[in-house]
Amino acid sequence: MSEQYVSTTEKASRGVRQRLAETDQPLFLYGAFLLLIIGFTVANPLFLTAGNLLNILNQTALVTIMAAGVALVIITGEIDLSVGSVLALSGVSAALFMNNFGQNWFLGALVGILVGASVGFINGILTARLLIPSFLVTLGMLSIARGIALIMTGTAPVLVTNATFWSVFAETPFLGIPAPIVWTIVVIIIVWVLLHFSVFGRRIFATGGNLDAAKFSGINTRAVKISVFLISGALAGLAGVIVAARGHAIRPDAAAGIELDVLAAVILGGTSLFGGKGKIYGVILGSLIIGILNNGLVLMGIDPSIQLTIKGALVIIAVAFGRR
Amino acid sequence: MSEQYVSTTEKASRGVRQRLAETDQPLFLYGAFLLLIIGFTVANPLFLTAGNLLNILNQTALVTIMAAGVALVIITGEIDLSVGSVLALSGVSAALFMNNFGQNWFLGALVGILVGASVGFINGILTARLLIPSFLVTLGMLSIARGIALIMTGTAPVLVTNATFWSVFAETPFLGIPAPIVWTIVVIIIVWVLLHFSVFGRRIFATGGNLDAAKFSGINTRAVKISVFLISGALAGLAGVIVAARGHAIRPDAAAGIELDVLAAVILGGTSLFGGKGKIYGVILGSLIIGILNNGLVLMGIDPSIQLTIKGALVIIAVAFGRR
Amino acid sequence: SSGAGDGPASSDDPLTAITASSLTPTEVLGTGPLGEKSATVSSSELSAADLASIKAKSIKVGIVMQTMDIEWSTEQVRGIKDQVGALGGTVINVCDGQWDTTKQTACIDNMITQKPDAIISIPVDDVSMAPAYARVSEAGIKLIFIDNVAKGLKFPSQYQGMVTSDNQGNGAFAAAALAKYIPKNGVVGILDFGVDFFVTKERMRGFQAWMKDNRPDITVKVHEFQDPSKAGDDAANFLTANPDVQGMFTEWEVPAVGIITALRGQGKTLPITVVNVASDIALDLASGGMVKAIGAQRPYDEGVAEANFAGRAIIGSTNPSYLAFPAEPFLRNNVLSAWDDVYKSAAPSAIQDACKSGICGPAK
Amino acid sequence: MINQNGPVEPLLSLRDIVMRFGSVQALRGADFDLLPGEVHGLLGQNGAGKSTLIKVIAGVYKPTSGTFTIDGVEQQYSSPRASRDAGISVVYQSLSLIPSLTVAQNLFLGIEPTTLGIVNTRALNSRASEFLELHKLPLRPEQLVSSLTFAYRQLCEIGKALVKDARILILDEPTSSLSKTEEPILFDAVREATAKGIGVIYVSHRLSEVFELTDRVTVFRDGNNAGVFNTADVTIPQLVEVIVGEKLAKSVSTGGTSLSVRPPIAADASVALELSNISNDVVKGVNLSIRRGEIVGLIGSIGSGRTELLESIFGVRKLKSGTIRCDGRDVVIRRPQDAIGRGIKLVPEDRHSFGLVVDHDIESNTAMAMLPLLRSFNFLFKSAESKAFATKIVTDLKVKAPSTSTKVNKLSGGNQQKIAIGKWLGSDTKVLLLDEPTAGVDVGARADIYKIIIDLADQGTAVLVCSSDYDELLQLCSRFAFISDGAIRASADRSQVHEEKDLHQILEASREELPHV
Ligand SMILES: Nc1ncnc2c1ncn2[C@@H]1O[C@H](COP(=O)(O)OP(=O)(O)OP(=O)(O)O)[C@@H](O)[C@H]1O
Ligand SMILES: Nc1ncnc2c1ncn2[C@@H]1O[C@H](COP(=O)(O)OP(=O)(O)OP(=O)(O)O)[C@@H](O)[C@H]1O
Ligand SMILES: [Mg+2]
Ligand SMILES: [Mg+2]
Repeated sequence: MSEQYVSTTEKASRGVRQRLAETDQPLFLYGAFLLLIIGFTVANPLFLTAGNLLNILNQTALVTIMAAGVALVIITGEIDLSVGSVLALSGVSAALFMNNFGQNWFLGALVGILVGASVGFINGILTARLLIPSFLVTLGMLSIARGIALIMTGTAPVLVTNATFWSVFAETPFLGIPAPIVWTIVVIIIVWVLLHFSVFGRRIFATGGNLDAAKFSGINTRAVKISVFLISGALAGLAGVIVAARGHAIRPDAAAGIELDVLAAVILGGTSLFGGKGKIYGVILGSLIIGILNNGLVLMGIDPSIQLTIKGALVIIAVAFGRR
Repeated sequence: MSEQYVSTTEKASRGVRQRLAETDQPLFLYGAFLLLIIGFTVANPLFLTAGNLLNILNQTALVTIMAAGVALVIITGEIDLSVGSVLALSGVSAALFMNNFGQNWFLGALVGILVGASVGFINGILTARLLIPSFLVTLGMLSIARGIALIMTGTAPVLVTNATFWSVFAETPFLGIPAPIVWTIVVIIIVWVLLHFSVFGRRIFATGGNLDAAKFSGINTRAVKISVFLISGALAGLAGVIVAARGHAIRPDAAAGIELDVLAAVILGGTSLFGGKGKIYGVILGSLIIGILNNGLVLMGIDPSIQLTIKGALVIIAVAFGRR
Repeated sequence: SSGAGDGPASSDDPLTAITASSLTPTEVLGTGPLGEKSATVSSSELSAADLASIKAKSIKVGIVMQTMDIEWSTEQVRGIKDQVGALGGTVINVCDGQWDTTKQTACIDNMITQKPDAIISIPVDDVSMAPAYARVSEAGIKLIFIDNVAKGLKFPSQYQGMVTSDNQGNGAFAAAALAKYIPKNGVVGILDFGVDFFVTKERMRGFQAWMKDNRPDITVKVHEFQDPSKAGDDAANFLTANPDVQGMFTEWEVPAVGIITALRGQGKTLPITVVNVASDIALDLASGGMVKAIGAQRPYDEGVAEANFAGRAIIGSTNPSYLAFPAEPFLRNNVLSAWDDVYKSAAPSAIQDACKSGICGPAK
Repeated sequence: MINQNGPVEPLLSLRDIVMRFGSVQALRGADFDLLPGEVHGLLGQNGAGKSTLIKVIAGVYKPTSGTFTIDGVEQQYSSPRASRDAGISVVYQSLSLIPSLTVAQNLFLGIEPTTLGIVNTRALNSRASEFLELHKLPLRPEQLVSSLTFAYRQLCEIGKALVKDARILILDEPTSSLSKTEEPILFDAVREATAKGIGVIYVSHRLSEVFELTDRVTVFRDGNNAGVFNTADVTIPQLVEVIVGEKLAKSVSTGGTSLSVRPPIAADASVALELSNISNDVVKGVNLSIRRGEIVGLIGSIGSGRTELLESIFGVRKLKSGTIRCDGRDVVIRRPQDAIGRGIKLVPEDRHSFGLVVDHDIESNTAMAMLPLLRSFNFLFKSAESKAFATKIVTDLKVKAPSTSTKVNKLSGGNQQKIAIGKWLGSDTKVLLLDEPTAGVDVGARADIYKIIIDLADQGTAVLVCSSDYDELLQLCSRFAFISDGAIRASADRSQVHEEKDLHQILEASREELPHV
């Protein structure tokens, strides 16, 4: 036989250039990432202080947590626009539950996450069973969840007075790391294992890669889609709990419009909107790049209108740069 | 490397059977549409008066005009999130141009539309030439265009004093029909002919239906994509001109967030986010349904939080209903 | 670094012994659209004759707000609805402009379609909403403005009254309260809404004018933000870049919550003063947190006044062209009574609990 | 054995073409000549570089090096549009139709009849209709391509190439899903073209076709020429030898009737699959039972409902009535998942739509169908085992790929098909449903696949196979069922059938008995 079918040497000798061309965004994102860090540090040495880095991580925690869930949804070829509203509804539910049923911090958080998961479940059912495009389902849900949060609260903030709740979800530093960052790390690890090391992860990729082929391979694609929506909802619920703990209160209009940030983080991280492709570390990088831009430009003391312009341009440049 | 043609029949192969199962949304949308009209008329007879219907058309004009352009982009398999910001930038440019260069209404409008077209052109180049996902390109542009509008105006509204400009784009009724509606009709007719009767329209469908196949058939898919982004930008520019004429002034933060309404109209009208599929009358119906919901719920005197909830639910129900 | 973390403990809090009203301006600072001085609050009360003829008309009123997602709007609407009801009329509708001129224009047009006797509205923008508001009088409908008058509209032909609170006065109060915490030649930071918006600019003007006149030694650093939902991040980043800041002011409660959250995240405390009360910042104030003073509006009372203005306009009586409610100062020592003034109801139990030691003074 | 062209100038001539994809060298200095009016067969194993050469000619790829002339004029173009303008018309191996457009719109894509930029729809449809009639293509102009099954799409694709006035017509495995009934449509069109002086390049793994149609053949091996022959001067065994290399040739069956006939299955073997009167919108009252170890061939022409019958068993299509019994027990199969759970597996005819995730690597694809077996702690994915399985498939089926982490869309068509089959080989199979299992697979690998199928049957798997390649059915099956219009009209044992002609005759005869046709 003249051909070597699988040869490890050939694999090893594959050109770096080709590997770069083949891999999806994240690899190059490291470059963009480093350049940003260097640039901002030169502009303001305060940027690269431990305090400020924790600052950035703390600020990106919410987006990262939600982006991890939304990335799963997008990898199955669907989309979730409802996370900002779900965050508010979950946070409000947790707070109201605690205020009305005995101030148990654990039950309160559980209720918040379960409310998020339930909304996600409904999104999933409507998408996977009734075959309504998820864009419309979750756009509708964006209104519904927000509306319910506003109705439940009469538009007023809901107070959170349980100090354990505050400290578990927002304050107690664990090894000097604030709680939201710890939660982010926990979420990232779970989603990372789920997506890249579990059988369920394989199903997610297959479902988004080619829905029909996945079905023909015996994958219950409906269950997969419903599950990812549920996870995305539950993580938005966790984000809501964190917001409620941070503010010692939550407003029903919290996190309005955050879905665009979350989507930006996911897509910037190399996840394809067409499904079947994505990496969790890409999502983290995407989210961090956005967080760094927000932080660095403010540290440079730039006018917000100009900040907005530069931020938009840098997002495009970061990606363009990776396409070379 | 000429790897640009790496054959992925991804989109072609995506859910062929599922697409078969999908009904053409617009057809059923007629049903949802009629039900809404009947429901609202019963709830408040004022709904079905000529005055109120003109009202609705006038209010949906902006979304319809922009949705027509965005639909073209989506049919090629791309997306345009920047239209709201482009609207503002174009409107502001038109107003500033008139204020600084002799108050010529025609040149002002031309500048507005050209600014929109140029931004669209840039979106197109970045997407089609640099192969940056259009989601990120136009998300970045959403920030950039808004930022520039804010910088140009110092965040303050810009006055429009030219009465001809007002009347051509916002006021003079033509056969009793207000100008924005007339402009909408003009746009719809042009885009309708373009999409459904012209060679260019075929190329749009082919590009979004199967990018590789379109290339193999000798279609310059880059040119097609650049053109649709340009059209979308120009129409957002026209919308900006109308907003400036209506308000006798335009704020640099005008129409923030309108992209979600525009996308909702497009998708509700049966355009597939995966490209290759869509009808202009669907877009009109989608846009009208949203307009009718906004108008009808207000006429029923429902509390705004409840309105929000109902609107979200009705969007989902309208589509679910069509899937039966 | 600086004295940020070791701000005055509550026992020797410089505001403990101060009467809130001593920090507020003696008269309304803000002036009306024509530069006029505010009418008195009592000018909004109806005469018996007016009351009778309004009741005879069973008036219909429409409301068009800038947003309905915040408590301030809800309270305004509640005040209007209660009073319109008391006048024997009905509020036919509330429309939410969702912070967007195009959406608010649609609201106005939809409202005109329903032919109420009067519309009460707060413009999202006073300039580019003007043509839409001009259509209200053309349709023979009376128009009462909240907070801001659309540019170019004529009183009393195109609108028949404007009710607001003294935003400049509230800004001045917040400045006076904050200054108590700032040592000589100290630094304060302002988290300023970086978009041209009438009400926030007024508060900013009041704050800065007070500082310039009374504490010129203090350096004021201004940080602009444009997205209120990210104000907390902006505050955190601003405070990182400016560690010398010893106190913060911001123009309404949403960015204030952002500042508190940011400071907690950084493990720091700073005195904060703000305009516009809400339960979350009131709780922080009552429990001796970072919020030291709130210059409040009285949205419910304003709503009542607006309803009265509308009633008067409908029967053809004249209203004052401009009525501003004086600042309602909140310090820790008067939280409960000030709450009653604003909300007409007892403070939430969490605030009451925080006030148990009697530190917040008596309720009304 | 090289043909001397004499005075005839080649229409198309490629010299020393090198084409690299990263480190993969698809063409290593290939030469190729096409004369006017000839049908030139292009043969070679899977991954030999045939499709790559065609894409170079079509302007899809710009070759890494080499020269390329049309009518002696050197060409520099590198876009499909330029090649089209140069008079080249191509049927690609993986279809290139726009599903959301109609047949007529696809046929005339890019060359629509227009007035002032507006498409003249009536002219478009009437021209399409004339054209379809002229070439006896069983398609309607206004049908949406997305509503066509694979074979019809292939016909549409062929039509799309024929509709242009080309000087060079290139067909890359155009008949992989067409049956004997439709082949003449294509062959007639090709002959008509050559009569006009058009040069035709014809790629196929069906050697019988090649002999029927071509004047000359070029054989590729590993990106290089292995020889150019006048078709009349060679025999099938000789060609096979050139294609696969001499050593392998002996083990490769060369078609015809010389092979061993698979014996009928013992009558007492238990029935693995029994269909009783199953019906839905396409399938009409089918009764069929397959014993363990039996290989049954399903024979029908295009549109007869073969694919639909397999899909109905597999749970893709809902049954209106009838029952399916598996191992003697009634089973309800609502979706593929249920079928797979009972050990019923389907290799679909349209691998791109239903068989593979072409954007994913080989390993993900081979793992996809056996995830429950690759699970540890009920949750984690056994990555090492999955890699081992993928490597085994790649080795056993001779998939030409740099590694198991190569993306499937970088593989040649035949190698993709091997993955589509291979992915089912990791778990126990009771019933194997095969729809055109060797479409695009070269003669060498085909023998391997036959061996695998026969081994599975010997271990007790029941096999139902659809194929348009009767030779394949003769080699595999012990029994045949003839289907037309969704119903089984006849059946025959292998012993009753001696050559391809017999199958054809039985099918025709069974169709004539149709009451309403
Ligand atoms: N886009 C690509 N990227 C990387 N490698 C490729 C690409 N396209 C083809 N190849 C490789 O080039 C070689 C030749 O492929 P080609 O498709 O030309 O084979 P073929 O002769 O047409 O085979 P088949 O008979 O299976 O269709 C194969 O090894 C294939 O894996
Ligand atoms: N011209 C046509 N276009 C589209 N569908 C057709 C046409 N003629 C028949 N059909 C439908 O397609 C069904 C089956 O087509 P299909 O091609 O899948 O059958 P098949 O027997 O599997 O043949 P093949 O495998 O060769 O495609 C027919 O039963 C019929 O309902
Ligand atoms: Mg090939
Ligand atoms: Mg078939």
